[in-house]
Amino acid sequence: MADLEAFRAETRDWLEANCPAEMREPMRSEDDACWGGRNPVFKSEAQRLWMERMAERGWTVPDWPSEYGGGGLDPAQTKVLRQEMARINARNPLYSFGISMLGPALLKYGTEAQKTRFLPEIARGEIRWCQGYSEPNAGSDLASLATKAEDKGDHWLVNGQKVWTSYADKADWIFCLVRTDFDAPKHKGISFLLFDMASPGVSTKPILLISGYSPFCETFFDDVQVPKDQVVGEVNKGWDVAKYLLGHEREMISGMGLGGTGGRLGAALKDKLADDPILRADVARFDVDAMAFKAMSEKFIDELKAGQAHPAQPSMMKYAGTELNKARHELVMAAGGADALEWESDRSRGGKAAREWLRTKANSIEGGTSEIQLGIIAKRILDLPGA
Amino acid sequence: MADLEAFRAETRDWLEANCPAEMREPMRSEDDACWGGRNPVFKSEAQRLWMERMAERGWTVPDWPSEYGGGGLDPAQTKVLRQEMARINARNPLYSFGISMLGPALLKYGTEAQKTRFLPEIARGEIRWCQGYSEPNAGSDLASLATKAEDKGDHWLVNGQKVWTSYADKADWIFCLVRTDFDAPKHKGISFLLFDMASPGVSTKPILLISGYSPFCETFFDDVQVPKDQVVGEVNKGWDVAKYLLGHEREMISGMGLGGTGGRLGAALKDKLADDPILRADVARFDVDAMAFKAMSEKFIDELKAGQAHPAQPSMMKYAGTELNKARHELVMAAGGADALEWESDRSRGGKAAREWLRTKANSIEGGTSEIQLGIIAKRILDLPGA
Amino acid sequence: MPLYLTEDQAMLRDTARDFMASEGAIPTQLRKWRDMNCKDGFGHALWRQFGEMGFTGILVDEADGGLGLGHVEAGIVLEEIGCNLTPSPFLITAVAAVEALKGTAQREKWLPGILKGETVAALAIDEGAKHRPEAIAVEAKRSGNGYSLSGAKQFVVQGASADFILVAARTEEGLGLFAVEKDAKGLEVEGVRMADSSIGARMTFANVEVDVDALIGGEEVLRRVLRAGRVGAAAEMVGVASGAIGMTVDYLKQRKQFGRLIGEFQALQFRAAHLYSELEIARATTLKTQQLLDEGSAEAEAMVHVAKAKAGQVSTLAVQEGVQMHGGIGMTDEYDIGLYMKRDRVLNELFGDANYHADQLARLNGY
Amino acid sequence: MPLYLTEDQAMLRDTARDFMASEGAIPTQLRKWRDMNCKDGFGHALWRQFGEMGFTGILVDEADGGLGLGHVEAGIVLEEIGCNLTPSPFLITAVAAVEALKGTAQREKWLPGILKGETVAALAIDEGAKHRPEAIAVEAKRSGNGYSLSGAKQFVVQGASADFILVAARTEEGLGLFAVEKDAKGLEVEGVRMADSSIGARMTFANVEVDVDALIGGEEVLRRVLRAGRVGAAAEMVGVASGAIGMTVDYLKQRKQFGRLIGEFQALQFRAAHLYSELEIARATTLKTQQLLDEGSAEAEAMVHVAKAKAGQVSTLAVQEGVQMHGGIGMTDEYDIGLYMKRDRVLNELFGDANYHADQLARLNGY
Repeated sequence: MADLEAFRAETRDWLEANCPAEMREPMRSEDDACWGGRNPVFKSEAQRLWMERMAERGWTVPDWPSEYGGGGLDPAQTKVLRQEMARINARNPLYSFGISMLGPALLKYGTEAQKTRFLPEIARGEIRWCQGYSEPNAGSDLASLATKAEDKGDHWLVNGQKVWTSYADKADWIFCLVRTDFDAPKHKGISFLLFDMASPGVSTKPILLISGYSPFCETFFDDVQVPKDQVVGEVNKGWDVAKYLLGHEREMISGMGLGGTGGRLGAALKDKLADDPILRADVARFDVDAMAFKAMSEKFIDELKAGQAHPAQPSMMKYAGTELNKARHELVMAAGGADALEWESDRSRGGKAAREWLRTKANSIEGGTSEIQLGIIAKRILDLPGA
Repeated sequence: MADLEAFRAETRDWLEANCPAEMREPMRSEDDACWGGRNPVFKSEAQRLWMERMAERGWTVPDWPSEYGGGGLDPAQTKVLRQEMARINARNPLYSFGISMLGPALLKYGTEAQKTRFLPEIARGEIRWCQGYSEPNAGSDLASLATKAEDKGDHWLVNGQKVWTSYADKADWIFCLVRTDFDAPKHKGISFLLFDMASPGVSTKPILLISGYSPFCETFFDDVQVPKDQVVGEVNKGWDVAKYLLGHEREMISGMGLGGTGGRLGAALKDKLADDPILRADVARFDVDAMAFKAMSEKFIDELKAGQAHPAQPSMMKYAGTELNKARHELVMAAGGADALEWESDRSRGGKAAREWLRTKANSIEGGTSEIQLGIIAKRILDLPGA
Repeated sequence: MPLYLTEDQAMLRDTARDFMASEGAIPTQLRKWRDMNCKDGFGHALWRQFGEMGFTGILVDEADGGLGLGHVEAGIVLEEIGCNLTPSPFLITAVAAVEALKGTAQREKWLPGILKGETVAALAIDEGAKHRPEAIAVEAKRSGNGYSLSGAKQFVVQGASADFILVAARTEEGLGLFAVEKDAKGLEVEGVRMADSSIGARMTFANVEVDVDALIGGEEVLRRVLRAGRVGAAAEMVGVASGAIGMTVDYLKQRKQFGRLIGEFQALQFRAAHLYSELEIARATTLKTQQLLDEGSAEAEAMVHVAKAKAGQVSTLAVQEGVQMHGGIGMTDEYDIGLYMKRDRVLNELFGDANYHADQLARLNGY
Repeated sequence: MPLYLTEDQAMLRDTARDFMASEGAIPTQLRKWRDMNCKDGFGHALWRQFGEMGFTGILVDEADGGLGLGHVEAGIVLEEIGCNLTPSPFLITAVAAVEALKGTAQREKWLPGILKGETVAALAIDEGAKHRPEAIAVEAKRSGNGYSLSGAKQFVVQGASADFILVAARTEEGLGLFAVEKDAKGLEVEGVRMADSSIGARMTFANVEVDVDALIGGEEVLRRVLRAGRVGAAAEMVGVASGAIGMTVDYLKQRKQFGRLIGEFQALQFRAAHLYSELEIARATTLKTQQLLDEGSAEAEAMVHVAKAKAGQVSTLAVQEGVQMHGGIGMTDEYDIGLYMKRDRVLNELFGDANYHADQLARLNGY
C-alpha cells in the first residue's frame, strides 16, 4: 500500500507536469478525439504532445507488458493512474480499436512475432486499425459470413465484402474475419486475418447514416493478397478470437452509457426541468439508473481485473449501457425541444444534439444487438433450454 | 332516429321508476354483485327487485332475442339502454358467466332445444354457470386438456380434473371442455359439454389465492354421467365453440382496465399526489393510457356491433386492458403507502386495497395470458411467420 | 357517432391513401426537396394538387366554398400524410389557420387562395424551445388604429414560406391571435431547417404595426386553433406510427438471420404485437377526439390532451422499435425508417409533447 | 475497495446463506408464524440463533462486544434474509438501532440484549401512509428533567414486540431521536398485520415522559440511522429479487406447455435475461453504497437514495415477472412466489419508496 501511495504521488506529479491544460478540458465532440495513424491528424500541438508523452511511458496502454510498448502496470496501479487522470479531467490520449479490441486478442492469441510486430505500433498510435466483422447477410448472425480467404500456398487470397467497418476509410490496417474452410459447419471454418488496407484490391465506401455522419464504410476485397503469417490464432479457429474480442468491444460501447455527466443528467438539465414536472420525474429516474449502472461498471472492471468476472458479463454491460445511453439522449432531446431539432444552424452547432441522439440509436445494434446480448445472458448465465 | 329518441325517453322513465336508489350507488366490493342461481343470495331486497324487474323486460340480456328471454333490442337501442343506465349509475342487475360467455356460444352453436331450455333461465338469473376449461397441465396450452368423456351409448361418462373454475363451489351448472376423441390431433378431439354440478361424481375444492380469497376451484369429475343431448355444436368440434367463447371472456376481463374511475385515477388520488411529484407523473400518464384505452374499447364494441371487428381484436382488448388494470392497482398501492398494506384491520376494510391489488395480478393470466394474446395478434393480425 | 368511419369517410380515406402513396410518396416529395435543399421544405405543385383534390377545403364552410366537413375528415388526410411523411402545409394552413379564420372578416382575404392550394399560412405560438402557450410574452400594444407587436417566436412551421402568419400575442385583454402579412414592416424571418428537413422559422417582431382587424380572435379562438392543431398532429403521428410499423413488419417477413426469418423469433413477434395494439389504441383515441371536437362536446378539451400525448408516445415507440428491428440498415440514410424517426420527434414537439399534455390533463383533473 | 467481496466477506456470505436456507426457510419461519397468526410475526428462537451466529453483533463495536464490521457485512446477512423471506428483527434492531446507539450512554443498557438476540428494538419514523421524515410532527417538549412526547406514529415494524422504541420527534433544536421503553406511561401500541404477514404498529404518544438521556441524538444521528436502514432495506430487496428470479428461472426449466419447456420461448428468455441484468445492477449499486458508508464517504448520501430506489424498482419488477411467468399457480397461496410479491411491496414502502428516493436524489442534485 505504501508503494501504491508513492506511485500515486509520482503519477500525480508527472501528469501535472506533462498533461497540457487544453487536454484537461472536456472534448467538445467526437472530432476532438485523437486517433493516431500513419498520417495522423492532430487538432492541436497539445493533442500531439499529450499522446506522445503518454505513449513514451507506455501509458496509452498502461497494463500491457512493457516489452510490447505498454506501461507494465499491475491492476492496482492502473486503477490509480485512471483515478489520477480523472482527477484532473485528463482526456484519453489515444482512441484506438488497436488498443481496445485487437491488442487484448493479440496478447492472448498472437505469436511472439505478431506481438512484437504489432503491439508497440498500436501503443505509440502509429497504426490505426479497423474491424472487418459484419457482412450484408451476416449481422446478428455473424458466423454466417461469406468473405473468403483461399490458401494459395504462399499467401491468402481474400475476396468478399464487409459492412459497418468503422472508419475503414481512415484506417491503415484491418483485423478481419474470413472463411477459410468452406465445408465446415459455419462457426468452424473462420479465421482471424490481419492485413494492410493499402493492399491492392481493397476499397472502401462510406455509408451515410441518418445522423448525416459516415463513421462506417462498406469495404470490398477483390483478390487481396495477404501473407501467410498474418493469421491470429489457429487457422479455422478464428471464431474463438472473435468472441474474445467482442467482449472487449461490448465493454467499450457500454461505457458510453455514462456519458459526460457521470450519471447526473438532471444537474446538467436543471433549468429545463423547472416547468416540466413529468420530464423531471423521468430524469430523476434516469439519474438513479445511470448511477446504478456506473456501480455495475465499476464492479465488473474490478472483477475482471481479479479474474472473477463471468464471461457473459460484457453482454450485460453492453445491453444495459447502450439502452441507457439511448434513454439519455431521448431525455436530452425532450429537454432541448425545438432548439435541439435544428439541424444545420450555427446556434445548434450544426444540429449537434439531434445528430448525437440519432447516432446513439446504433449503440444497441453495433457490436451485437441488444437481442443478441439478451440471448447470451439467457444461455450462458441463466442456462435456459434452447437459448 | 325519432324512434330511437322515443325509445330513449321511455327507457329513461322506466329506469327512473324501477331502479331502486340503492342500486344507483357504486358497488363497494365484488361482494355486492348479484349472481342469481338456484339458491340466490341477495344482499338486499333492492338488489332482488332490480334483478327481477330487469329480467322481466329481458334487459338482463337486452340484445338477445325475446323468445329466449332477451330484450330483443337492436344494437342502437342496446347502446341507448347502456347510456341511460350509466346516466343514473345503475348497477349491472346480474353478473353471470351464462350471460357473458355461455349465452353467445349457445346462440351461435346451440340447437333450438338447447336455446329454449338454457337461455331463458340464464336471462332470469335462475341458473348460475361456471366454466371448465383449464387443467393442471393445460393452461396456456389449453388444447392439451385430458378430461375425457366416453360415449357410453345413452350417456357420456366424464372423468378428469379442471382448475381455475371460477366459483365452481357456487355454480349450478358447468360448461366444460372434454376430450371425446383420444386419437385425433389435440385440437380435433374436443367437445363442449354442459352438465349439472349436482350430478353424482362432481366435487370441488376452493383454491386459496395470494389475495386470501378463493374465487376459483379445483373441480373433479369421477364417473359423472351426462345425457347425450348436452353437447353444444358437433362432437369433436368443441374447440370452435371454445374459441368463440374465449373472445367474449377476454372482452369482459379487458373491461376491468377502466375500473371505477372511468379513466381518471388522478382525480381520485388527488390528495395523495401533492407531495409525490414522481407518482403524480406516473398517474398522469396512466390517465392518458386509461382514457385512450377507453376509446379503443368503445371503438371495438361499435365495430363488433357493426360486424366490422377483426376476430383478434378481443386479444388486443384483453392484453391492453389487463395490463392497464394491473398498473392502476400498482399506482393505488403506491399512493396508499403503509395504509394500503394493512391486511386485516377494520381501518383498511380487511386489507381491501392490498387484496384487490394482488387479485389483479391474475388478470393477465386468466382467460389466456398476455403472452397468448400477443401471440394471437402476431399470428392473426400481423401474419408473422411461425407465430 | 359510432367509432368507425362512415361510408363517405371510408371513401375519402381510400382516395387520400391512393393519392398520398403516389403523389406524396417519400422519394417523390420528402427526399426530393430535402436532397435539393429546398428552402420551403415542401412542393408548391403538390399543394395545388391538394387544392384540386378538395383536401384544402375540408374544414372550410360550404358557404365559403369548402366542403364543410370536420376534424375526422381532416384527420383522415393527415394520417395518410403521416404514413408517407408527405411534406405539405396541410396541417398548419388547412387545419389550424382555417379554424382560426372561421367566421372572421379576414377569411375572404385568405380562404380562396388556401382552397386553391396557393396560399400558405404559418402559426407562431412558441417562444422558447418548448410549447408553452400559457407563457406567451409577445406583446400587442394598442397603437393608433391598431396594434403594435413586439417580441420573438420560434418553431414557426412553414414560417419562411407563408403568405401570412397567425401570431399569438398578449393584449391588455388577454391573449389574442393576429394575422400578420409576410412583408409587414419590422418582421424578420429566419428559415431554419429542422431534423426532419422541414423548415421552421424564428421570427422577431420589432414594433410590427397591424390594423385593428388583424386581431382575428381572443383566447377562445386561440384555444380552438390549438385543439385543431393538436388533434391534427396526433392524427399525423398515428400515420407516422402506422407507416413505421408497416415497414417494420414487412421487414420482419423478409430478413433472414440464423437460417430463419427474423419475424419467426418470438421476442420480436411479441414486440410487434404490442406495437400494433398500441397503434390501435392511438388510432381509436384520435378518432374519438375528432368526433368530440366535431360534436362540440365539452369532453373534447381533455381528450385532445389524451390524443396528443398517446399518439406521441406510440409514434415514438414505433420509430424506436422500427429502427432497432431493422438493425444496421435502419441507421442508414438510404432506408426510410430513420426518416420516420426524425419526423416523429418534430411532430412530438409540435403543439406540445406527451409530457406537456399529460401534465395539462392532470391539471384539468385537479392534480 | 474493489467492488467484490473479500475472502472474509465471502465466508460470511456462505455461512449466512447456509444458515438462512435451513433455519430461516419459508416453511420453517414465514409460513409457520403466519399460519399460526403469531402476534410478533417472527420467531424469538431464531433471533437468539442470530445472536449465537454473531449476526447481531456485526455493526456493534468490538469494544462493546460486537464484531466491529460494516454495512457490507450487514448487507450480506440481509440479502440472505431477503432471499428466504426470513422474518426477523435484524434490519431494525441489529442495523438501524445499533447505528443509533453507537457511542451513546444508552448502548450499555441495550447492546448486551441485542447481541444475545434477546432484545428487540423498533424505530418510529413515519406518521402518515408514506415515509416523509422531513415532515415529522411528533413533538418533544422540554418537561422537568427530560422531555414529554406527543403525537402518533405508524408502520413501526416490530413495534408491538419491541423492548424499546427509537422515536423521531421534533424538539426546539430540531429533530431528535428518543429511546422510549415499551411500558412508558402514555404510550399506546396497536399491532397491525401487514400484507406480508409482518407486524407493524400504530403508536400514540400522550405526553410520554422520558429522561433527558433518552435523547440519543439529533438530526445527524437520525440521518445516519435512516441511511443504515435504507441501504439495509435495499440489500434485503436485492435478496427478495434474487430469490424471486431464482425460483422463476427454475420454473422456466420445469414447466411444459405446447410440448416445450416454457424456458425455451424466446420472449420469456429475454425477459429473464433483462431481469437478471437488472438484478446485477441493483446488487452492484447496493454493495457500492455499503462500501461508501463504511468509508464514511460524502458520496454515500446520494448513493443511498440510488440504492433504495434501484433495488426497489428491480425487486418489484422481479416479483411481477415472477408471478406472471408462473402463470396460474403463481396466484395461489400454496406457491411461494406470491409471498415475495407481498414482501417486496412492504420493503418498498419501508424507509421510503423508489419515487421518494428518486425525488430526493433530484433535490440533492439541485433540480
